[in-house]
Amino acid sequence: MTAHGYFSTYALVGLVLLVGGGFVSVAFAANRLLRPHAPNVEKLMTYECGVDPVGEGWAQTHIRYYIYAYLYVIFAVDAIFLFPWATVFADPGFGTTTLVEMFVFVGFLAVGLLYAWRKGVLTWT
Amino acid sequence: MSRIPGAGLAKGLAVTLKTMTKRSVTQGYPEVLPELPPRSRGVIALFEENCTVCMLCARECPDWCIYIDSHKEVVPAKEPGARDRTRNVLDRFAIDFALCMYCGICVEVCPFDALFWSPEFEYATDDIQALTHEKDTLREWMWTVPAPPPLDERAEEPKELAMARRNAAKLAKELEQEQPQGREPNGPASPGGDA
Amino acid sequence: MTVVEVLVRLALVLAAFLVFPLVIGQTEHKVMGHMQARVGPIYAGAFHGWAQLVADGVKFAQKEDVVPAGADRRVFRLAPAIALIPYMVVLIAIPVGSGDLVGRSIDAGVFFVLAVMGVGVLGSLMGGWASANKFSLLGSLRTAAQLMAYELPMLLAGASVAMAAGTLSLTGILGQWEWWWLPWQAVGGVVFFTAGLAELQRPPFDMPVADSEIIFGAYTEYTGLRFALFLLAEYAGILVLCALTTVLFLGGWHGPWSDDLGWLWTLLKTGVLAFVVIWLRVSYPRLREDQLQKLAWTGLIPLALAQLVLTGVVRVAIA
Amino acid sequence: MTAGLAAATVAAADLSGRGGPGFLSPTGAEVAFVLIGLVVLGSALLVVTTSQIVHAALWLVVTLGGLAAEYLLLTAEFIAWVQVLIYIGAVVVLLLFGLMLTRAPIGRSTELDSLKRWPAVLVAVGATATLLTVVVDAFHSAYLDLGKTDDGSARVTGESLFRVWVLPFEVLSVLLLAALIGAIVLSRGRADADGKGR
Repeated sequence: MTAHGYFSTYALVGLVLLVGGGFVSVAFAANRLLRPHAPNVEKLMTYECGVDPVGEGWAQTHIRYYIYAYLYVIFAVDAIFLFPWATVFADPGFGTTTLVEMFVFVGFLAVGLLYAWRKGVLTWT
Repeated sequence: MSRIPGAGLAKGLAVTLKTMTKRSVTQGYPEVLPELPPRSRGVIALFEENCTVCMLCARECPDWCIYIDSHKEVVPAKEPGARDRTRNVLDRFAIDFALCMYCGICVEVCPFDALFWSPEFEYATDDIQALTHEKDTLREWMWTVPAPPPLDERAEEPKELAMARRNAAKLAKELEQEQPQGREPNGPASPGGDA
Repeated sequence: MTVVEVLVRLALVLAAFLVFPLVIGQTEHKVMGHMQARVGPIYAGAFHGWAQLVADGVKFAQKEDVVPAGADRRVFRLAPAIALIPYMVVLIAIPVGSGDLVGRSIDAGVFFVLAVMGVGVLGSLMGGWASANKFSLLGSLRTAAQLMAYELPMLLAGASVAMAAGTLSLTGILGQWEWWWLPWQAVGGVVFFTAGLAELQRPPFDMPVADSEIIFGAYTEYTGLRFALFLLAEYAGILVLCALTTVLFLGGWHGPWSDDLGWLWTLLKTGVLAFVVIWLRVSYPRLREDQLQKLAWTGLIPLALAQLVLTGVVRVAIA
Repeated sequence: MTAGLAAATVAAADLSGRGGPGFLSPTGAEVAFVLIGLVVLGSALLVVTTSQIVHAALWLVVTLGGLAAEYLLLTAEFIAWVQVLIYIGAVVVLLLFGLMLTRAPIGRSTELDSLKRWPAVLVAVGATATLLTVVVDAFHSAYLDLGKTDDGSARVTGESLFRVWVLPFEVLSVLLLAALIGAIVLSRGRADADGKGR
């Protein structure tokens, strides 16, 4: 791809971003003209199914969610390597060796997943 | 249980797809009025002429939503020397349909058939106070009360009818017994009339 | 590209972004209605209620914009835009027909699309946190947990197609496409579509907005236009997901007869997939949070890995 | 947002000026680079100075997004989208997730105001100076030809990765595995202490 092609591609992506931002701003500007504005204490109260809110705006959640987050970050780092690999592995000069290299790489992580499974991280207790 | 994995999932999809191809059962209410079954409990109508202000309905109402005001009126005696009679006159009869729970106890207890179920249901308003309906409205709804459904063919006759019929039969019998006795004094008269 | 051409393409992307989600939404109203033995909207616009969503839009635009007293105002107000715009940006890279019928062919296509789509979840997170409402917070935590479970199968399935084609560009992938890729990439396709559904929080994966438990998740406190934008983001997400699945796994504009009709094939396939999205919503009950996580980690990810192995082996074998 | 702003500035300047085949020229890209750089710098400062912890995380999104735009302008296409996918899509989400799980109050948190400002400034300046020295020393003669945009594509990255850097790549998988097992062991240890041994 030529430099002009590359830069105009991403300039266009930037412009779409801008059009999106513009759309949202115009929508809100129009909305500001149309909508009523009549706040009162009840209206601005936190909504909890109609009863007065209890406690503050924070609720305890189980930390187990966090392990999934870790798992994801690790596997995502793994997964991004698949993409450059996908574009080259079948080219002349790569072939089976590269395939095996990636399988070793993915295999290590599959072992990790298996470990997590066996340890019961993936099952709800 | 299904042997093929996912058979249950496919079955679920099939059900919804089949429903989609069938006619929907939606009723086009505001355009097409619903055909209500007889004895629908839409609203309670008042047959004012029958009301004697006995207050039974108001007393039996579980949520006290019937309001009755009345005064007594003196009816002068028909014959001289007799006592004057008093009569209850209904001033106000109102039902608060915001409170009413449509139990129908008032209709049941009314000894004079002054309260009826009407299938009328289009009296919703956006003001809760407008749901208290006075006797004029309640009387108007009386026109929407359908005729009582006919009895089942093989049902026992209502007691009133049976009693009336029995009385009528008894009367007829008495008349018949009376006639042969009365024919003798009358008998010569009629041939005589004929001649 | 001339200035006019650029403007035309931008206008087309904006138009597609505003029209197709509405079409999908209206189809959902009607299909869902009939699947539940109802008729769905019938008044607005006279003919089968076609203008229902337009009327909804007008209604939303006139509603008061309530920002709760305890909320973080700036973040609260910004969140819908963050949720919405990524889907619009993605649209530019999706090829509709053969040749130049694409907003703009991007070299890193698949990767670009997956990366940008992942940003949208920040909108839900921001909205949920800034609402100062514990139900919203729970909803956004669930959103994040769900994203993290299902982004991975999507990435893996996307990588499988990229392997098959040897390129990341979406137009490049379609250029290489052969009919036998359909069975070859079928598992990947199912994984991609399912994971995408989960990422959009569509039923049966709508745990983050489970209205019977946490009111409406991260969107509980939103009113008026901001709420409408969150809804628009959901339907734009359906459009993007269906179009992407079409392009990656169903051959995009490939189809019988002339290639000039390619755009029609793309629209048709996308439409069918959108119907499936609606169909699944009507048919299945909501999954529990643990079932969601289990499905992703012990179901979809191993399947996607197996698909990768299959793709790699076949590709090297035929090379 | 920032990328869009800069791109628009450049595009506008470019559309009016040249009207050539492309509408963001390499020189335009250089201007955009500087502008986005300023935005990144500003938001990075806000990350460390704001006393609202979630705002800091959100400013971090702006910083990282701006960096992705910078990579794009340097024609490192693949790395740019890795930046978006991993850093914005995963790491910041992880960060926000962690904050919300533990506690992230709306409004200012006083405990974020460190009293040891001057030592912190000293450390920051020192770190910056060291990094600048190292980078300038290593790359002062390097020249990136913006006219040649293939260097950052996934294909070129893949080629060099699987021709030259295979061993580090495989070692990386072991590192990731270690991280994974570490995370599991740490979290399970806590769970065991809580209740039943498993």
